[in-house]
Amino acid sequence: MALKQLTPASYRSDVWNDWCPGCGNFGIVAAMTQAFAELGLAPESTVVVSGIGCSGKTPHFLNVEGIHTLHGRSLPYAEGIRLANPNLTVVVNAGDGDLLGIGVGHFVSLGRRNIDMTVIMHDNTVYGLTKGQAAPTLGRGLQPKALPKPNIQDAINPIALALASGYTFIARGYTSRVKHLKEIIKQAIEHKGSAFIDVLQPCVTYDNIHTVEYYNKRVYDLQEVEKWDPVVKSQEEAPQKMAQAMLKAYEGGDRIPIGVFYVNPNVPTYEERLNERLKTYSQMPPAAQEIDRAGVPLIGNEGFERIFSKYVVTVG
Amino acid sequence: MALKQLTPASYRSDVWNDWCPGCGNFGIVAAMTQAFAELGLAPESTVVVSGIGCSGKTPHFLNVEGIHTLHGRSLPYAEGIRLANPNLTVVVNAGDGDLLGIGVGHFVSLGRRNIDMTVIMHDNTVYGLTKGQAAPTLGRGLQPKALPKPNIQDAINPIALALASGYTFIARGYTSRVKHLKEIIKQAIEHKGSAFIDVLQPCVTYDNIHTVEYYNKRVYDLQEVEKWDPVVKSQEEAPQKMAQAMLKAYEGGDRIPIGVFYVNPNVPTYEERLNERLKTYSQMPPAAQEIDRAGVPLIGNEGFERIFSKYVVTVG
Amino acid sequence: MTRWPLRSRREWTELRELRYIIGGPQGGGLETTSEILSWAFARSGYGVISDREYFSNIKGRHSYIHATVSGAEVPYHLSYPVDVIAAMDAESVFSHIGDIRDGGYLIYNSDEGQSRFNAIPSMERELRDRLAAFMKAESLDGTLASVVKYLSDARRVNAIGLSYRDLLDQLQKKESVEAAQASRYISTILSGAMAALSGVSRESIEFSMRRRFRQDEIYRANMTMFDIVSSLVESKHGSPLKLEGSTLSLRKMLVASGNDTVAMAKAVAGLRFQSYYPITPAADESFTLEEYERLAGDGPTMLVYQLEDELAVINAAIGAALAGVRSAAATSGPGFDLMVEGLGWAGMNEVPVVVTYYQRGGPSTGQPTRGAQSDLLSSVFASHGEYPRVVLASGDHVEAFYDTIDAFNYAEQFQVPVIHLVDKFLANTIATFPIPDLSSVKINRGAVIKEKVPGYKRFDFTYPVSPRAPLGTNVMWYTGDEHDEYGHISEDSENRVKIMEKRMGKLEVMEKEIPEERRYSYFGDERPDLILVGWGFVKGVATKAVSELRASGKKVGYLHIRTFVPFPSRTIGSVAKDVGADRLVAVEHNYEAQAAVLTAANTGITIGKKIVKFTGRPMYANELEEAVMRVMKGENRVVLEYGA
Amino acid sequence: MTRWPLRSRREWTELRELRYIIGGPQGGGLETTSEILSWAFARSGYGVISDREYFSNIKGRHSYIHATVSGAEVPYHLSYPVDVIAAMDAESVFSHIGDIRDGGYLIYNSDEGQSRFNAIPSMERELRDRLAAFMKAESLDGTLASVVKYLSDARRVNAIGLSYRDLLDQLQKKESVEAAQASRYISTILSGAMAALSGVSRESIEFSMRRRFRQDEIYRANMTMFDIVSSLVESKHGSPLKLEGSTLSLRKMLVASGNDTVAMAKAVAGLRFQSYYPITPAADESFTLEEYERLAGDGPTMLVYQLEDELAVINAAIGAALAGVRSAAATSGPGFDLMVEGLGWAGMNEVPVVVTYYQRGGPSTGQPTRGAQSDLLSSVFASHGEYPRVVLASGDHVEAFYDTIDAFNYAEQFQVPVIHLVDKFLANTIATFPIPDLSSVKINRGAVIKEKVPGYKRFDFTYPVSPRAPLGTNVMWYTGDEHDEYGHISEDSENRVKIMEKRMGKLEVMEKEIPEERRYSYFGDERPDLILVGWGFVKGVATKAVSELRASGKKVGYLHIRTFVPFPSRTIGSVAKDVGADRLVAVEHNYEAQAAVLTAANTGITIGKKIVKFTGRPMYANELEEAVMRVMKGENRVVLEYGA
Ligand SMILES: Cc1ncc(C[n+]2csc(CCOP(=O)(O)OP(=O)(O)O)c2C)c(N)n1
Ligand SMILES: Cc1ncc(C[n+]2csc(CCOP(=O)(O)OP(=O)(O)O)c2C)c(N)n1
Ligand code: SF4
Ligand code: SF4
Ligand SMILES: [Mg+2]
Ligand SMILES: [Mg+2]
Repeated sequence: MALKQLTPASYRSDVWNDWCPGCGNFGIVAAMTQAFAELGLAPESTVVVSGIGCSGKTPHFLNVEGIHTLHGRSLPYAEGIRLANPNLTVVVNAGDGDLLGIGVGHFVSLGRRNIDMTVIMHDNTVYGLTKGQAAPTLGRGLQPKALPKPNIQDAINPIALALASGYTFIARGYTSRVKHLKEIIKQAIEHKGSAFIDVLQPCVTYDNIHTVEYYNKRVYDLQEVEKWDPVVKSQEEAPQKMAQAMLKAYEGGDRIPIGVFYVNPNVPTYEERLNERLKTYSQMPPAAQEIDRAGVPLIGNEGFERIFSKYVVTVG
Repeated sequence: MALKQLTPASYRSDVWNDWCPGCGNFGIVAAMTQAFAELGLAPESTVVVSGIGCSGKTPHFLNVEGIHTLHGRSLPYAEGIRLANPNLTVVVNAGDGDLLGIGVGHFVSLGRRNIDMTVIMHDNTVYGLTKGQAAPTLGRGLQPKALPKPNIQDAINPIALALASGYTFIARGYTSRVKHLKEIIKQAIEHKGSAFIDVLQPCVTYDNIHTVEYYNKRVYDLQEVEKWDPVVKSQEEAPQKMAQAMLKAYEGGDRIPIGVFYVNPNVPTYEERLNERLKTYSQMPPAAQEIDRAGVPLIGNEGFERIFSKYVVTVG
Repeated sequence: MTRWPLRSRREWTELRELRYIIGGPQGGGLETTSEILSWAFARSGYGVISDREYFSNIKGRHSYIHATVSGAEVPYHLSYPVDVIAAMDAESVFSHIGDIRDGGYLIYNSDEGQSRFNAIPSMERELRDRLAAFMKAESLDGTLASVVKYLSDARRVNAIGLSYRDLLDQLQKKESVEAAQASRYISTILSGAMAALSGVSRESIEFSMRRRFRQDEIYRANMTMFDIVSSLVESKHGSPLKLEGSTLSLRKMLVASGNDTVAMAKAVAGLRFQSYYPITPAADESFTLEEYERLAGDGPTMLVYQLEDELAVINAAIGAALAGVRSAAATSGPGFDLMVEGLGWAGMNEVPVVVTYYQRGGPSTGQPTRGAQSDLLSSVFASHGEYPRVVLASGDHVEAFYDTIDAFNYAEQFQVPVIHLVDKFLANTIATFPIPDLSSVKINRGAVIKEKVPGYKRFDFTYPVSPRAPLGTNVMWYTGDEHDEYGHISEDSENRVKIMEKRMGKLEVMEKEIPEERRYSYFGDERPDLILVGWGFVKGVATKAVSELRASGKKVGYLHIRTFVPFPSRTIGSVAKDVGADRLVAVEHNYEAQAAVLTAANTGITIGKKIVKFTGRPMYANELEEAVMRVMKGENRVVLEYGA
Repeated sequence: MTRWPLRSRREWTELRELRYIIGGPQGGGLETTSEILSWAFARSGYGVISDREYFSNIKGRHSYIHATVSGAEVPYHLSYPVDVIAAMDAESVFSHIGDIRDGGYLIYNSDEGQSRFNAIPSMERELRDRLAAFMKAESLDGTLASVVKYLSDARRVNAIGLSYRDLLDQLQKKESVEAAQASRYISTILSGAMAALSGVSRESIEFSMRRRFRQDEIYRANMTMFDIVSSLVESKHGSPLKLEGSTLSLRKMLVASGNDTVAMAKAVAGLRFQSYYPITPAADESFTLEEYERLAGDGPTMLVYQLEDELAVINAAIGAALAGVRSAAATSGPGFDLMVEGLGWAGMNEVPVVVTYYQRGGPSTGQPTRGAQSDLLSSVFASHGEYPRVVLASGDHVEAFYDTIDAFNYAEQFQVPVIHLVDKFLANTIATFPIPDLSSVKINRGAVIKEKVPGYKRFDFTYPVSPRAPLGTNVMWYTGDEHDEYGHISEDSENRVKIMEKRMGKLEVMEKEIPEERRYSYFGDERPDLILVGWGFVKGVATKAVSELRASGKKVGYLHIRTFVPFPSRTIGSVAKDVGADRLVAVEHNYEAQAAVLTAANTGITIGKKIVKFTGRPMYANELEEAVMRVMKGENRVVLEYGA
């Protein structure tokens, strides 16, 4: 149901946004509301699911269904919602700690399913809401403001991990390039399958290393690279395209690629797999099914004995 | 402390091994005891940590320190043990469900630390001890015996995931090639850093697809591939070697490589990082420290005021 | 626990009830024997209950089925000693020497006469030690033959030695059975011998075999094996254990495990989403649901979703519930522990989600394949902070069926998470029971809004239960943070008090809307001297013990607790007043008597007398009766231990 | 909650105690003000307690410090109304209109006179609505100026309007402070004004500033700002709030938050491994430990380990404990929920591990930066199955210090997990207290074996506590499955009974070895008419309320519970007998009165009267006193709500 009259502002709630002034998160909300408007998503059938963190507050600032869940658990909530009602557009906003620290088990596991949803990671290299500790995206040896000692753990590479996990749309955006990010979000939402967007999001309060200046100097758009083609044409080509994306993901020096790293449209979504198994899933997903007629269960005495005949013995 | 007189049999406990006759797990125990004997590990300073599953019972069959933990949690236990006492040799035996299903968050996170320990994964594509459900290593569409329907999720590629997670020694073994496996285990134990071994382990009871015959036909040793060189010479070379290993990991057709995929000796271990920070960590790790003198705390009134002077106010 | 020396306590004076054990190695086919017999008895109009005991092991460890068959009542208790032991292997005989009644029947493999107890690797050290002591005390040489002789001589047991090898040879001569497959027919040797002794009709066995073996040849081969054995045994021994004709007069019955019973009830209740992660003994329920996922052809379906861990399981189930579907998770202790945080979110956000909790022996991994009722306190108080929940506990298959449906109704009526406690005993026990009458079953979805409502407030403060709109109908917010009526975060004190009072106010709503009679049931004397207070699987054995004790003139009763939140405080209060709190006896499958702890917490009534069992094996009617007598004589705590 | 209209209840009749509020936006520097003042008061020999209230927000929401300063006692209570409010911004004035006493002092920014309450975006809707009603009722125009006028007129408040802009300009003229940095000095405007009013000596302020600002220029600039403001305020207003000279006669004190106090105690206790995952309000403890990781140069160290989640945290801590080191985890509700499974493993395997549990408002994410005591039941009953544990709860910084050390001692003495309950109130409250005398502190490591023992049995059945060998000394096994003496899996019934009795037998050992006096403390009348029963942070306010009520002739007492497992059953039993159970009043920071639930569960004594607060703000002495009076007049449940 595309309601064309919707503008980005229609997707903003009236809750005061209490992120720090200048926080990169504002760019994410801007890009999301623009993308939603351009796609004409109906607010009641768009669900934004988040974990806990500064990023976790995102749904409250949006005028769509908002589910602010537990730290690290946004994905299972989103999966339950989406599978119960595949007519909903599901977008997840998660922190980097949320998604790649406490929630990384779910992150890897979603890749195996390719459920049709979009995962936007607020990559600020710190645990914002708990005051600036090292997130799993922070490089070893770095010491942003709030750390008593330099970071002792290596950073995870979100793009490489998403590749190994099986995501079929993998991209990176940057909060100071709202339009670019908006386009990526649109593509991700329109992609059929699990889409992951790593969003470089400066935390102005705690991350004095990865500042806007820092990124502005280093960021470049992959789509401007000659012959860059992230799309897997057939499944056999997948490992090659993954390796290519992997090399980009680990690109050294002072260059940080943004844009689309990898797209594989050849893997069936979980919804398609379910439909193959249940036959009626697409037309009659769980949320569309009745379970009673005026308080009487759909399954009556007769149906029960028929369905569960295996358990019935007739004394004879 | 190498006790040279130790034989593989010295590492076997007197507990009856209740794995199914013919189970691939026996090959893992054989390879481990041989490796331990050849390395001359002292039983009291060798710790085998496991999760829950058929694989989880491994420690009980061995005559070394055995820690049979919780489903999915073997790694954090092992980390706590190893960091508290780095004089212990720590080996983890985990199921594929254990390590890449419920425990995959810890699996990814260990890669960021490079703690010096060896992780042996019993890759049998099923949840053995709960009777044959799909493990995260089972391919989509496959239907081993106990599954009511073909598997609906994609398999995770353990080698690719280990690469993306940051393991610095990554290999694959096969339970019907005990000697080969033993050699890999030895290398892994001797490697300084987090070593991961994916062991193809046929489950004779539940996995009627990945049988010994199946693997025997497909398995080949990477080290026999011409010019195969998994070792990263310098950190800059790492992405390239990772990409090479990744392509091998996803090798299609009917070829399954075993052997060493990737070795990176250039990343400092967590223990080294700790030592840099704490200065005395190597000589005086936590387990070697006293905390009292005959029941009196090491820190007395005077020491307390000195150390915590920041909190002391002298009324004046 | 099987202590030595053992004396059996029961003579075969009446034929109202048959008790048997079938023993063999895990994975060796004893479930087939049990299934054939259970269905044949049921087919003949008898009630059956059969408990399965097994190790956390896939193949080789000793496993057994312990059953009661009756035509006088639908049995829901097990008891010792048993009338017959049918042993697949020597270990089964060694393991159950003490369990057979004087003059009972033993079916064993005469080929194994020279097997020694101390040469059986799968036997646990502790049992081996006890057997060694026993052999020494009775001057036996440790062979199966010596034990059989002992049983025959000292215990008048009728030992029926059959050469399983010969019998399988005979079968191979008659039917084209491959040598490698022959051992599969040992299970039918046992059913043949058992059927002969207990005089089950061949028609019933045919019915049962047909049901089990869909393939013609296999069916035929099994019937051949059956006939060989049953005629052999019958010709020698007759049918000494033939039961009186059944007086149950049930035309149709369900024969099902607890797992399957709950699965069937979930289908009736309208479950549309079940998430799970494999765990014993919960997982079988999810597999059954998966088997029936396409409930009725192209009609409704149930989505069964296997996830990576139980953290994901509970949170996905909550997600599905937010989308408006009846949603549940099934798990056991270790899995439940991982659900604790999610449960709190559901409580905070008033989400109707059901957790079916299959208790097993704890703590930690504990005794993963053994039964217990030791997770009551941890589920009633699971998750930090305070939020309302409903906690139900089922005592038998029939209760489990209706409780499952109630669980969903309560979840939606009160918009709270519901924990439905069952246990491994129930899960793995196959029982016969009347087919539930669904015409009396109601679906109550509580206050639901499906249309678009301007300015919709998900957590409207007007009443503790606010009308719930599924996602997709109205814009709304949910958060684990404390929130306002819209679901937006609020840290305001006044709002906090209001919403806490709204949420916790549900406890009062439940108090009003779940009638006291729903919370307990009572069996026994109207003016009892002693009341057993129990819950869950204790029900069957306690009602049996009570009726036996009453038959012998004691004035006793059994008070069965069916809901822990809300608690039957009024009933227990008045019972304690009428009978005296010091005449209450907690009967539970845990160490502390956890329901007694909750009784004190809810009512201030201290139940000082306790009969507990925590070995992982069910309570047996005989030991419970004896324990009650001991309590009557003044003991305050009796720990039951019987069972291999 | 600040209800309208408000009347203040206290006149400045005595100078024994000073109460103030410092308010400002989160991240705006009010902690600096508070620190400067606290240390200066302490330096002058006064006791201080200061609570910090803040949103789950990084920058911009209203935050405040609420403090009591006293020279007559080491204060451990907060109360309303306050004598002074020092406001950084208009929102702080709007938020605390009702909190100031008649005739009190208000320091505010006169530049903001025209700010309107309803134009402040960071203010929560609920407060805005209440303010709107208030403005209407009092016919105010909604500006700060109108509110100041109201306070001056109707409440005789001395409003000290300072132009912060002018003052900062003055500073910039005197010191080389960049314009962009100037706003950092607002905190010193407030300390200057506060110091002037309360007559703190300049020497004390210098001491305090020196400590805070290590850089010379910054120190100097702050002193300059301080002098400008203090002389201005003093010249106009004098020092009307100067406290009587302190009679505390403490030569040295600690000034520390609860987090830091626990960290210091852990260092003394010999902690060598702490794992954590960041969570409010627990994480600060771990950061402090990290800061002190190299305790004393090249001597002992503490390894502080940040992991990926709390599942990893608890299990890594257990691993370290197995290696023989004193090991702990620190967390709050959501994190604790994730530790539940690991805790059960520790219980099963008799692992001495300590969990420091910082309670905050629940359920779920709840009120992450607010205080509560609502995790008692969920921690006492955490994890499925049954295993012994110790649960301690601390009432103030001194208790927290010693309890932390006891926690490690008990863990090793009984070989059980120990849960040490503290809460956000304690964690974030800065208090002054005497330096602990460590000469009386003992380290008890329980039964430890360090040499090689042939045939070592980790779980020797001889006594509930078996000698424990660290990994690296002897071959041994651990498993979450039920096990034998060696730590190998055993499913045998007899073994099960033995080891359950061994493990659970520790409850009796603890019962014997932790003396009853250790489990509670009592304050108040020897023959009271009414006893408040509380725990944790309630201690300070309850003892204060009790002494005030006694001063006014009431016979009341406060029974403080310090250990929940083992429970002070004997004491509560005899108190209930002596005084009457109906004269006990539960005073708790939760909805249900959870300690009362545990009292009933442990003793059968029902505490029917309750004073509870669950807004996330601490109880205030004034409201508690009033509530006690209401209970004396017959009310059974009083819900406290005061506090912005
Ligand atoms: C189980 C659990 N552990 C810890 C926390 C505390 N916590 C709240 S937010 C947060 C980190 C947030 O960091 P990130 O996910 O990177 O999000 P950001 O704030 O940076 O957007 C943590 C650890 C929690 N809420 N739940
Ligand atoms: C939290 C939790 N969930 C579920 C289980 C049940 N469980 C026991 S073993 C097992 C799976 C074992 O599979 P895998 O890890 O592959 O090991 P395998 O048996 O195949 O060696 C599961 C799910 C458990 N013990 N704990
Ligand atoms: S702390 Fe960082 S991430 Fe959080 S709102 Fe502030 S700037 Fe943004
Ligand atoms: S079930 Fe499979 S993995 Fe487990 S012991 Fe048997 S063969 Fe091995
Ligand atoms: Mg972050
Ligand atoms: Mg497996």
